[in-house]
Formats: sequence, C-alpha cells, structure tokens
Amino acid sequence: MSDPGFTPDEMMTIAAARALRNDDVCFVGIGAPSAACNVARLTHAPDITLIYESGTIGTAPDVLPLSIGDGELCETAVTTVSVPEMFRYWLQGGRITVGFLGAAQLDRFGNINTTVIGDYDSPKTRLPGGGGAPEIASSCGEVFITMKQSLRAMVEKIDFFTSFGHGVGGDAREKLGITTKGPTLLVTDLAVWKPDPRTKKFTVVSLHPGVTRDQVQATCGWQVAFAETLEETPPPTERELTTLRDLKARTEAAHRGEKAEAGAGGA
Amino acid sequence: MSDPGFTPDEMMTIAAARALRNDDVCFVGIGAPSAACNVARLTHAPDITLIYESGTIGTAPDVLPLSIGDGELCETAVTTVSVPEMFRYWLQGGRITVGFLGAAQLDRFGNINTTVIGDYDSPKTRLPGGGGAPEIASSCGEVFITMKQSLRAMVEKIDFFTSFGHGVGGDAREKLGITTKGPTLLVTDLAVWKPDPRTKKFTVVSLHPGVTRDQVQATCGWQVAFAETLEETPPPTERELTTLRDLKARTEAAHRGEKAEAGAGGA
Amino acid sequence: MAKFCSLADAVAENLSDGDSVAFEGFTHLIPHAAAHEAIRQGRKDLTLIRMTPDLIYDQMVGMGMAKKLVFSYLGNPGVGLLRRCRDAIENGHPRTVEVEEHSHAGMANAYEAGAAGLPFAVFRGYRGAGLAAVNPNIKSVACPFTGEQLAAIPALKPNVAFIHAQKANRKGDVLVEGVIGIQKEAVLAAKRAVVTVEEVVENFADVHPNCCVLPNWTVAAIAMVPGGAHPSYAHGYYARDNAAYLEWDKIAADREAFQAWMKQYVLKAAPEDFAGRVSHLRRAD
Amino acid sequence: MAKFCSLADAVAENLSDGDSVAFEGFTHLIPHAAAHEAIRQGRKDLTLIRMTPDLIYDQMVGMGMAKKLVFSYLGNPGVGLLRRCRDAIENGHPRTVEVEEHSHAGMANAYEAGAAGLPFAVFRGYRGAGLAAVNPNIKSVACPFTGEQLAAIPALKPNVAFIHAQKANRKGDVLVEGVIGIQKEAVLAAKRAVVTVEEVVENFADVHPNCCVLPNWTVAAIAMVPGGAHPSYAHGYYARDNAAYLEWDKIAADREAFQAWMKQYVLKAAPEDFAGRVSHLRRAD
Repeated sequence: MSDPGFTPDEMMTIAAARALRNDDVCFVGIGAPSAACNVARLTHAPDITLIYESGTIGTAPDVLPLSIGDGELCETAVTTVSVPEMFRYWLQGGRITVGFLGAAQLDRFGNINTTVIGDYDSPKTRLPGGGGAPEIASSCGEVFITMKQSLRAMVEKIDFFTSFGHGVGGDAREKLGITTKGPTLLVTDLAVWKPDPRTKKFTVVSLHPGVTRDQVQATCGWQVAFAETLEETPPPTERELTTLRDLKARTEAAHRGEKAEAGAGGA
Repeated sequence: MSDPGFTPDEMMTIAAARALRNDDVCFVGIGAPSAACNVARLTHAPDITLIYESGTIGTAPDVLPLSIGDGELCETAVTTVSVPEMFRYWLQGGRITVGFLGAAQLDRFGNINTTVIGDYDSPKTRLPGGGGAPEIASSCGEVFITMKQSLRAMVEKIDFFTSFGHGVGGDAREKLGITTKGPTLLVTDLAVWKPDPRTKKFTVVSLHPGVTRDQVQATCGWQVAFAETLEETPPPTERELTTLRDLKARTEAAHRGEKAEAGAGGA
Repeated sequence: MAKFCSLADAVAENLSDGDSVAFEGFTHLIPHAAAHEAIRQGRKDLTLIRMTPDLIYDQMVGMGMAKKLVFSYLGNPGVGLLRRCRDAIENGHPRTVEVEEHSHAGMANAYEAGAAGLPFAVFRGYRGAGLAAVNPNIKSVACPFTGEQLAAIPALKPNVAFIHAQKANRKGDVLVEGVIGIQKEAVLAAKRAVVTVEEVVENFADVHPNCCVLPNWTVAAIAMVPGGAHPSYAHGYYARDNAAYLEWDKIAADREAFQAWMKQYVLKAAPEDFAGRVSHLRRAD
Repeated sequence: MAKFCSLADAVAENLSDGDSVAFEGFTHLIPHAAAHEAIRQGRKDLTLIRMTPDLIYDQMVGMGMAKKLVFSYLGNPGVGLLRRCRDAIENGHPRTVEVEEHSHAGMANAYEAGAAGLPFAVFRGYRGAGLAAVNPNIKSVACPFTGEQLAAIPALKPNVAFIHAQKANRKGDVLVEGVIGIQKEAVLAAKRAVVTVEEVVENFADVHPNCCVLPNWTVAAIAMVPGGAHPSYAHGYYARDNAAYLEWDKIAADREAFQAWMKQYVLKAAPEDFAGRVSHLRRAD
C-alpha cells in the first residue's frame, strides 16, 4: 500500500471531528476526544460549544490542553463555573448534546472500562477510573467514542463497567431508566462504527481508506459485524489535515516548552 | 414622666443592637432588625458580618435598605452569592450565629406568624408570609426577635406557625430534631425578654427606662412573667443615639429622594 | 439559540395562555417591562412563579391574568403588603387564585433542582413550620445513611422564564451582575427563557471568567429594553426607585386607582417608556 | 477568623495524624506547597480526599501517609497513571490503602452537600455503572413525587481542607479566580480550612461582586507561598508546568527514583523554594 499522506491516527481524529455539528454542545473527554472536538471547531463547526469538566463552557483553546483544566481553557471560555455547577446544571441538567469519550477497554455494546484490569478489589492494573464518564455516559444526549483498535482494548468482556453503554444490548438502557441515546458512534483508527438499531452491537459502517475487513477483525477482540453497504471513509481534506497538524504542533511546542531547561525545581 | 430624650422605638433598636457581638455572623431580617444590626456595626461591633437573604455577605450599607436586595448592600459587601447558595451553603450550612427577625404575631414561646390572620385557606388578612424566616428560625445558632408591643401582635395563640420558636415550650425543638437554640432574646419598645431556661416562656429581664410592669402587661396578650431580679435597660448613650438618628436621617433622605418630583412615569 | 427581537415579539412567541411562568429577579433586575408587555398582550390563566411576587405580580394578579401563584414572600419589600394579591386571595377579586406557598429556602432549592434536572429538591427545612401542613407539595425523605428526615419539594420547571439582565453580547450571551439572585436557575429550569437587557455590546472580552453568564444556547429571545427593570434596579445602571415602591402601596390599595394607573402606565405605554422612568435614577458619575 | 502565619505553623496547628483531609484544586491551584509541608511534618494515617488525586497524592501515598483514598479520577491528567498510587493499591507498597471510589459527579455533589450542611447528596448518577456494586457508600433514594430512583452518597465533611488561592486581603478574605473547581465547597464542607496564597493585598476594592470570595471567618489560617501550586498553576500568575507532569511519570515509575526526588525537592526543601519553580512559567506581559 502506498503512503496515503496521512496516518491512521489522523484519519481517526478527523473522522471523529466530522461527526460533530455546528450547534452541538459537547462535553469533551481528554486525549483523542479533545483533538477531534477542536478540529471540528477549527473547521466545519466554528460555533460548537466545547465544555470541559473543569467548568469551562464554550472554550476555544489555541493549543490542546494536557489536563481538562489547563489555563487556556478558562481564558478562552464564555464562562467558567464551579465543578458542582458543571455536573448539576450543565451535565445532569440535560444541556449537553454529545459526550465524547475515550476508552481503555470497550465491548461491542459501547460499555467502557477505565477502572481496573482484573478484579476490582485486587486489581492487576489500577487504571485512573471514571472521572466524569459514568454520568457523561448517561446524561448526554448521545455519546461518541474514539479509540485506537487493539485486542487489549476492544474485548469480548470488559473487566469493569466504568460507564454504561448499551449494557447487554437491546433496550438495556431503557430498563435502567436511562432516557438518553448512549453510544451512537465509535471512530477508531481503522473504521467508523455505529450500533445496530435493534441489537445495539457496534457495526462497522465505513472503512478508512486502504483498510481491509481483516485488519479490523485482527485488532478487535469480538466477532466484527459489518454493515451490508460498507462505505469508505472520505480521506482527510487538505484543510482538515493542516488544521490537525498545526494544532498538534502548537500543542507539542507548548507542552514541552513549559519546562525550563536549566530549572532547578522538579514537579 | 419627663421626656427621656429618646423614643421607645429608639430604645428598642439600640437595646437590640447591643445584643450583637463583634464576631457574630448575622442574618438580617428587614425593618427593625436591619436598623439594629447596622447600629451595632456602627458602634460596638465594627467587624460584625451582616448577611441579607439576597446573597450579600459582609455588607456595610451607609443607608438602611428598603428591600433586602438594595444596590448598596451588594456594593459594600465582601461578596454577593446566588440565592440558592445563600440558603444552602451559608444558612443551612450552619455558618450563621444569629438570625434577627421581626414578627407580625408572636406568642410567648417565640413562635412567629407573618403568614395570615384568620384561616390559612380563607384568610381575614393575607400577610406576606415567611420568606427566609422558617429556615432562619431553625438553622441559625440562635434567634433574636425585635418588635413593638401591642395586643394584636403579642398574642396567646398565633394564627399560623410561620417560623418555629420553642413550640409549646420545654424541649419542643429537640423533639423535632432541631439542634439550634431558637429564640434567645426578644427586644420590644418596652423591655428585654429572655426565655425561661426550662419552660422557654419569654420572661422580662429588663425594663426600658421609665417603663412599668403594667405598661408591659397592657400591651401584651399573654400573662407576662417577670424575672426575679428585674433590671433597667441602660438608656441609649449619646453615641448610640447619634448613630441611629444619623442612619435614619440618611435613609429617609435617600428613599424619598429617589422619586423625581417631575418624573412622568410611575412605578 | 438566542434570537434578538422586539419585546412584543419575544413575549408573543414564548408566552401562551395557561403557561407556568417565572418573571424572576430577587429585588434586583425584576423584569417589569416584560410583565407589562404580557399584560398588554392579555395573557391569561397563568401560573405565576416568583420567590417575591413584588409589584410585578401585584399588577398581573390585579389584571386577572393569574390562575395560580407560587411564591415565598408576598410582600412589597420594606413597605408592607401586596394589596392586589391580597384582594385576590381574600376576596377573589378580580378572580380567585390558587396559592402554593413555600419558604425562600424551599423556592431557591426547587429552582436549583429544576436547573439541575432533578425531579425534587432536598433540604433541611420547614421544621415546625405550618406550611408543611397546608402545602401538599412539601414531603420528606430520609437520609439513607443517618436516617435524618429532610424536606422534599418538587423541582420548579416553568414553561417560560423571563429575566432582565445588564448586557447581552452580539452572539446573544447574557451577563448578570450584582445581586444575581435566582436568575441563572430560573433560566436553566425553564423550557424557554426570554431576556430583556439594558444594552447589547460587541463582546464580553473584559468580563471576569467567573461572572454569571448565560450562553446564547440557553436563551430563546433577547430584547433590548433600557430601564426595563424599573422600579427595581439594574446594578451599574440605575438605582432602585424606593419612592415608587412606597407610592405603589397607595395605588394598589384602591381598585379604581389601580386600574387608572395600569391604563396610563402599562396599557397605553410601550417598552420604550422605561428609559424615561429611570433617567433620574442613573448615577451622575 | 483567619490567622496569618507560616505554612509550617498552619499545617502543624490544623492537620493531625488520622485526619480526613482534602487538598483540593481541580487541575488549577493545587496546594502542593501545603502537601509538601505535611510530608515534611510526617503526618500519617490520613484519609486523603480529592477528586483527582494528581501528583500531590501520588507523593503523599508514596511516602506512606495515607490510610485511605477517596477519589474519582486516579490519573495523571493527560499523561497516564499515578504510579505511586498504583503501587499502593496493587502491591500494598509502602502500605496498603483503603479505596472509596466515586464519579466526579458523585464527589462534586458530596462536597456540595457537605458545604450545604446536609448529611447526603442526591443526584442522577451511577446508572449501570460498576461503582455502585463495589462502594457501599452508594445508595439510592426515591423521589417522593415521581418515584424516580436517584443515587445517594454521604456528604463529604473533611476534618481539614487545604486550598491554594490567588490572593488574600489584610482582613483574611480569600479570592479564587479562574477554574474555581471545588475549592469553595471543600473549604465550607471542612471543619477547618487552611489557605496558601500567591500574595496578600491591602483590600479587594476592585474585585467583581460575584467573584469566588471566602470571608475570613470561614478560614482558619493563611500562609503566603508564592508558586505554592506548582506544578499546577495559578491563573493570572503562572502557567501549568505540563512538562513537569510528563516528567513525573518517569520519576514515579521507580521506587528509588521517587525517594530520591522526594528527598531533594520535598524533605530538604522549604515553602520558599516554590517561587523559583514557577519563575519560568510566569507570563512576560
């Protein structure tokens, strides 16, 4: 395969960005979601409202934040509220249209684990835990997930339900009294997935340029379902790619540069 | 009786002011309590924290507010918070040492009615109601009450329990799970009253200068109890009186002056 | 997304007969101009929600627009009673009104719960108070950890909230400063929010990051009405017209005087008249 | 009433072995200098409460001071894991720690309930989430009006809260600006509060009325420690030291490298050293 002119990571971020609409109010998880949300804002969705759980509403950072509370998020925000207000009025209040999450472990129903690998009480690996995710998953109008595919990450059975997707599928959300849509989109470095309308199993609806079905299955721990009419994800446009690369370059310069070479003090 | 050089109203306000301490955090009801609290601040308690239910914390108005949310309260406050925060963090949070209330109707146990005269569902007179009082009465460390005596106001049985004092007396508060002291002081235009330690009935502990027991009884609808050693309220000092009169004069000028003589528009 | 329009359009498009509606502002920024517009448009059978009904609801009740009142302090602050509200409750004039009465703590918590998307509010309230016996919407819940009984009341979720604010920017974000009261909660608790503002500015570049700002997507319509809070006040713009509050006591005491006043100052007036009513209350500095 | 004193005195007088303590600050204004002082003073058996434990608790846990951790996100924000916390939870090194885990919504509501004097917090949370099964402090209550089941968790009421803020005035009032996080709630929920500040100013005359200000009677002690939030940041003073956060990942990965770092930068250091650590992070303007 010849060099397509972009990396799978770039395709993932750009495909995720495209799913956001100009009038969305988006609760942004850190990492891949943050890049996708800001690419959307810098390309086709200039009026999108980006919200970070630190309390910054309507923020427009020039570089990607490392944490969810970097100073630039506040400096560029429409307003910055307290954390209890963020979770009560803005998230639980039902004002967020899209919650954008990453995942350490994911199953085919969009259930996410970022808590532990192994047993909760004596974990093999203690991961960071849920943070805002449990209520982002239930209170946002819908949830988009973005992550790189791997057998370790996309598994038949997750070790812990950090946040609830579609449970065991079907009407599992309704049964728990959850009225929001839950995961409606998964964008990986290889494909775009959507839940089957009835079973809620994630189904590949679009392969990124040059990606094969076998590649998708080889990096996914469950038996992959493919849509009947499988599309090819349009490759990144020049504008999308430039926007993403510029953003990443600004970000890396900013994050490295803040540590003085000769500084005496550590953290 | 010769002119004592001050009115019963002035004595009331000044006697009430004296009960406040320099380190008190006081939730101020409008009217007589507001005057007393500000006289305290302008005389012996310069560091007292005055809080009005509009959200103004640590306010120091130059003139008495007509409402509990006049602009000057905010302009001179240490900080101004939202009304939900005021009632949740500051009042319910247990941070107020003294709640200072007035009353339309009062019984001997410090129960207050400002809701209705007559039956609640078809009242003879519909009064303003409780506002902040129900929770001021239960959440503040203690409650001071100030009002002018009259047979209509100080009654054997109030028509409605707007705010709870000592109920039927004794340990009525504890029985309801209320852990604060409730009314510990009543200052009228004739006397200073404190609850009996056991029965919680208001008992006159001090008569204002020149006031007789008969005068107190003649303007009170219940059988008045007097303390064994009955004191005389010290008359207003020159400083107290000047402070109060200057405050009242500034206030009246301010409230009248804001209506332009020739203004075309009404309210 | 906030739409800039005339006050007449904002009211016509957002307030219908039978709506539950909150015209909020806690002594400060009371949206009188919006209420007057609703009176001119003849809305009726409204459930009026307000912590302190104030003159704004005395006028609407006196004009017979209210089916029900939800409130926590039915007074003319610092002056006395609200005589049109009294006439309605005591005498059913000009019509009977239902009453749902709370404490300030209750109303504040109920708006907060509405803004927070919860069905009810929990607080330590009403202990020993008579309201719990006359208001079926006051119940209790037990803390599952300590067993303590706490008051529970339904969240307030009005069909419409009207507020007055100092400023909007061109994008339609709204800034409230000073005694911020219950405005943010009322807007977020309501299905639709209409805001009148003193002025529209280009942007909020110099505004403190923690100010009370309502993003444009939380507001349905914005109308610029300078003076629109009179006789209450707008921090930074004009003072409270305390004399007008004192004067209202006489106007509202008499049914005919009230009608004459409403005719002159409301029915035959327009939003533009508010600017003149506050000119003498603006600070010289 | 706030007492101005050295950080050593503030910690010695307010933090005891066995206390439950919150060193709060949501990515911003994390009180690292205060935590380092607590480490130097050798406090132990602490219940450490923090939404995002961050490096500050990685350091305290790594030094064996924590008996229990109450948290909602145990990560190095944007970098990865907290390796000293992992070592304690996975391997019991240097001691075992109990874990009480919540979501951010849970912790935020629990602090809010603590500040509000309530015994528990109610919110719509944990639906379908595994935490409810492993944390006995997650229960539920039914709305008495709709029957909806909501999550209930105990209020957080630490013995002590430490925060870092931009400014105090001479009276001891404290100003927090920018990402205000959970600081006000942590201070009001705690029995005692200790504040480190960037500077002490004469008064807050120019401060916006709706800023986050903690009156002096809500604070036990104030110590001026410029740079005291490093490697987190102080809005208006210096930027987040993202490079230090990245670097921490390597330091904390190795028990010996961690001990060496702690010796050099904490045990043998003093509060005054923080100013130098942020000098390159101050804005030129």
